[in-house]
Amino acid sequence: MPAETVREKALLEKPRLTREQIAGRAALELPDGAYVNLGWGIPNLIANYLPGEITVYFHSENGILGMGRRAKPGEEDYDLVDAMKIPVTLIPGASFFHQADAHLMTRGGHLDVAVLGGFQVSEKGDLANWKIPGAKGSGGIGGAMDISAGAKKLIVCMEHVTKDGAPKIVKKCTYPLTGLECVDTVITDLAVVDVSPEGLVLREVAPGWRPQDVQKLTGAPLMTKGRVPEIRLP
Amino acid sequence: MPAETVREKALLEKPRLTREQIAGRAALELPDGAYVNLGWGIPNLIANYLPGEITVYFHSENGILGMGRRAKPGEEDYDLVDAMKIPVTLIPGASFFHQADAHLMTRGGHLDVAVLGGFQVSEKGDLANWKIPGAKGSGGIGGAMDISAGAKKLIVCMEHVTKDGAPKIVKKCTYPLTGLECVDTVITDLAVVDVSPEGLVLREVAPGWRPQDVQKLTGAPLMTKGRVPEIRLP
Amino acid sequence: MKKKVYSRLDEVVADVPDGARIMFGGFGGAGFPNNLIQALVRKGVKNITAISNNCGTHDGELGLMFKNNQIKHVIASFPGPHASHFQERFAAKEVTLELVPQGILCERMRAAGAGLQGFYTTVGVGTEVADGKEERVLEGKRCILEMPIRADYAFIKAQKADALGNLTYRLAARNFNPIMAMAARTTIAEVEELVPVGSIEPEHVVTPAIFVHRIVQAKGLHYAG
Amino acid sequence: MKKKVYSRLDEVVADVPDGARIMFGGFGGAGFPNNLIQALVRKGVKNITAISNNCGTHDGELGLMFKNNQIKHVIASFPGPHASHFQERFAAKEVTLELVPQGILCERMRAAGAGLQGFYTTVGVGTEVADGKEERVLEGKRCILEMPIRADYAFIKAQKADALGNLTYRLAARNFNPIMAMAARTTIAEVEELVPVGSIEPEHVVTPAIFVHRIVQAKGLHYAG
Repeated sequence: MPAETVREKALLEKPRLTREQIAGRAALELPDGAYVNLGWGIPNLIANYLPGEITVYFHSENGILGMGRRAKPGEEDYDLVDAMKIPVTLIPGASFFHQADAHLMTRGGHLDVAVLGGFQVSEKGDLANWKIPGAKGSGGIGGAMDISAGAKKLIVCMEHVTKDGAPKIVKKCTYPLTGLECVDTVITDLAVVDVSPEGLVLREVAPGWRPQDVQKLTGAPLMTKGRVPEIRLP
Repeated sequence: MPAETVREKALLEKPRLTREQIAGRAALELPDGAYVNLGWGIPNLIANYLPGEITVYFHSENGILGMGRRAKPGEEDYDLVDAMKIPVTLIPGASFFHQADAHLMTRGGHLDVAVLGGFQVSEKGDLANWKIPGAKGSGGIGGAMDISAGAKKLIVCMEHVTKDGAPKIVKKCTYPLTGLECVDTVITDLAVVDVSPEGLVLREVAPGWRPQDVQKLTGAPLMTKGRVPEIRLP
Repeated sequence: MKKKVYSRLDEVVADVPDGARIMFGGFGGAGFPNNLIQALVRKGVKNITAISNNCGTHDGELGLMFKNNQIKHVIASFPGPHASHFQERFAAKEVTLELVPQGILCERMRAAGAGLQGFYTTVGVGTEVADGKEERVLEGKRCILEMPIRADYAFIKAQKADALGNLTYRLAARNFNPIMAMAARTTIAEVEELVPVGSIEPEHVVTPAIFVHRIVQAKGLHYAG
Repeated sequence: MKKKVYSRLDEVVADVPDGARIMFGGFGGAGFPNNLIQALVRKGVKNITAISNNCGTHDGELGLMFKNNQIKHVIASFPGPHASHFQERFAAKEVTLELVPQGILCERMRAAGAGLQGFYTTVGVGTEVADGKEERVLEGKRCILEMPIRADYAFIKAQKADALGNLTYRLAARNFNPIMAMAARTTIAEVEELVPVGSIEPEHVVTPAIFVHRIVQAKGLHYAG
C-alpha cells in the first residue's frame, strides 16, 4: 500500500464536523431578510441554527412562502406539509400559491439562497445530486433542477468524501448531473469552498484540519487566498 | 356606368339589419352555459339580446369572468370596468384573475365563443380587424390576436360592405391581419355566413334579400345548401 | 344548462376510457383526489397514462392503480421510494416513465392550458432530461425546448366549490391542482364542501369556473393505504 | 432587516435612472400606479422605456410622462386613441413603439419572471407582429418565437400590503399588476392601505412578498387628468 493512501486513511479518521455542524455553518450564509429554499438532507436542518437576530423567509416548492418550524405532536395538519411531506407551521405573513408560481420563484431568480444536498460538485460548479449510478428504482428529480437553475446563490451541503473515502468535490462529475455551473459555495464536514471563475477557493477548514490535508481529500485543485481560517460555527 | 354597378348601387339602398339586429342574431349563436368574450363594436351590444332561458358567462380580457350588465348611473366603480373601460357589474359566482390567466383563457381554447368586430374576413376565415391601412396614429392590437387564435368558435359581426359599398367578405384580406383561418361564422347586416373547408356557406339572408343579391355584395363565392332561410331574430 | 355537480363518484368517472391520459393533482400527501382515484380503481380502466408529481405511497394515492396494473405510462418528477407498487411494475418493465423536473412538469402543463406550443428553459441543460430535446443558445444561455403536456382529464382535489365550478384550496393542498385544472380537456374536481354560488368572494376564487367541468363532493374519505 | 415600506413617493423612486426600463400596471383606468407615475414626472427622468398595456389618457396615467417627453420607447398592446400626448410624440417620431398582442405582452413578461428563455405561440402568425420573428411548425401548427420582456422596475398598484410585501388587489384593478411584480428586478408597489403582517389570509395573498421590494402608501390621489 503506497504511503499516500495510508496517510489519507489516517486523515479519514480525524474528527470532522457533524451534519448538524455543517447545517449550522450554512445558516451563517443566509442574509437577513433572505428568501431561502432548503433541500432534503443536511439543508433541512439549517432552520434550527438561524442566528436569533435575523429573519429568513423559507420557500417550499410545493407552494408555501413563510414556512415556520415543524409541527409539534398533535399540531400536525396534513394539508400543511413541506416538500419532504413533513407537517410544518407558518410564520405571520406567509402565503400559499400553486406549483407554477412556486417554481416561477425558483427558476426566475427570486430566491436569494437555495441550499441543496449533493453527491458530487465539480470545479466548475456542476452539481450531481439526484441519482446514484446503478442504484435500484426509478430515481426522481423533484425540484432540484429548477432550483439549481434559478437561485441567486446556490449552496451545497454534503460530506466531503463518500463512505469509501472518495472525493465528492471533483474535476468533472461522474454521477448524473442536476445542473451545470450552478453551485456557488460548498459546505462540507471539512471545509467551505467557493466556486470562482478561476477555480475552487478554499475559504475555511474544519477545526484541526490543514488546507493541504483537505486538498488530499478533494478531487480538484483548491486555491487559497492568504491564511485559511477555521470554519465559523454559530 | 355599366349596368352591374347601377344594380349594386340600387342594392345598397335596400333596407339592411341595424347594428342592434346583427347583435340580436349573434346572441342566438351562444349556447346555454357558454363562456363568451365580446369584442368592441357590435359584439358589445350582444349581451342585451340574450334569450331569457339561457345563462352565458361573460369573460373580459382585463381579468373578469361573470361580468353582468353595465353599471347604472351612480353605481359605477372604476375598479370594475370591462375591456372597453366601461363600468360594469358582476353576476353571482364571478371571479377576478390577473392578465396572464385572462389570456390563458383566450389562447388556451377555454372560451366557447368569442365575438369580434371585423374590417375584412377572407374566404379561408382570415380576419383583419385592428388597423385600417393608412389610418393615422399608432393603431393598437389589444386582445384580438390572442382571442382569435384561441376561441373554440369565433364569430365576426360587421357590416357586409364598407361605407363605399366595397365587400368586407373577400377572397384575400388586404387590411393588416389579426389572425389566419380563425373565423367560423360571419354575421352581417345582410347574411349569416359560415366558413367551411370547402368555402363560404350562406346560411341565412336578411329579410327581403335574395342569395344572388348578397353574393353581388360579397367578394368571394358563397355556396348554398338548399333554400336559404331568412335571418332569425330574437 | 348542463349541470356540473354530480352526486356519485362512479358516475363522474363513468366515461373515462381505457388508454386515457389523466393528470392527478397532489403533493406530499396533500391535495390528492383520492376518492376519484378509488372510483377509477373500481371502474378498472386500463392502460392509463398518468401525469402526476409522484406515484403514490404504498396503497395510498396512485398506489392502488399501480397495484391494480391500470397504468402503463407515467410522466412524473419524483415517483418516490415509497411508491412500492409503481417501483415493482417499473422494475418489471410493465410501466414506462418519463422523468421531468418538477417545475418544468408544471410549466409544460401550463403551456398546454395557455395555448403555447413550447418553451425554452435552461433547466435540465446538460443532464439526462435534455436527451433527445432540441438545444440552442438564446440570449447567450444554453436552453432546451420543452413541449406542452396535454391530457384528456385532470383529476383534482379542492376544498370548496360552488355549482358553477369556482374552486378554493386549503393551505398547501393547492399545489398542482389549479394548473392541472387549466391544462386538461375535462377537469373533474373532488371537493370537500359545496357552497352556494356567490359565497366565494370573486377576489378569492383560485380556480375560476371556466376550468372546471365536473364536481363531486367527497368529504372525509382519504386513502385506503 | 432592510425595510420595504417607504414613507414618501419621491424617496421610493429616487434611484430610478435615466434610460430605465419600467413596467407600468393598469388597464382601462383601473390599477394604475398614478402616484408613482407623478413622482417620476416630478423627478424628471428621461429616455425611459415604458412597458404598459396602453399609453395613458390625455394627461392621465402615463400621459403626463409623454407630455413631459420622458419616454423614448414603448412596448404596448393598445396605446389608445385618447393617449394624445403619446400619439403626438409618436407622429413626430420622438417615441418608438413595439406593438404586442395583449396576452402575449403579458406572457412575455411572465416568461421573464419565470426564468423561461422564450416560447412559441400561434398568436400573430401571418400578421405584422410576426415580422422579424422566427417561425416554425410545431405539432402541425405554425408558430412564432416570442422572447421574454425584462425590466429594471415594475411600478404597480395594489389595494392592501403588509410590511413584508404581500399584496391584494381590488376587483379588476388586478390586471397586469401581479405579473409585472414577478417580472422586474425591482418591484415598487403603490398601495391604498397598509395592514398588519398576518392580517391577509395566507390563502388570499395574490402577490407573495418575495416579488415586492418597495411599498408606499398613496391613498386617494388618482390622476391629474
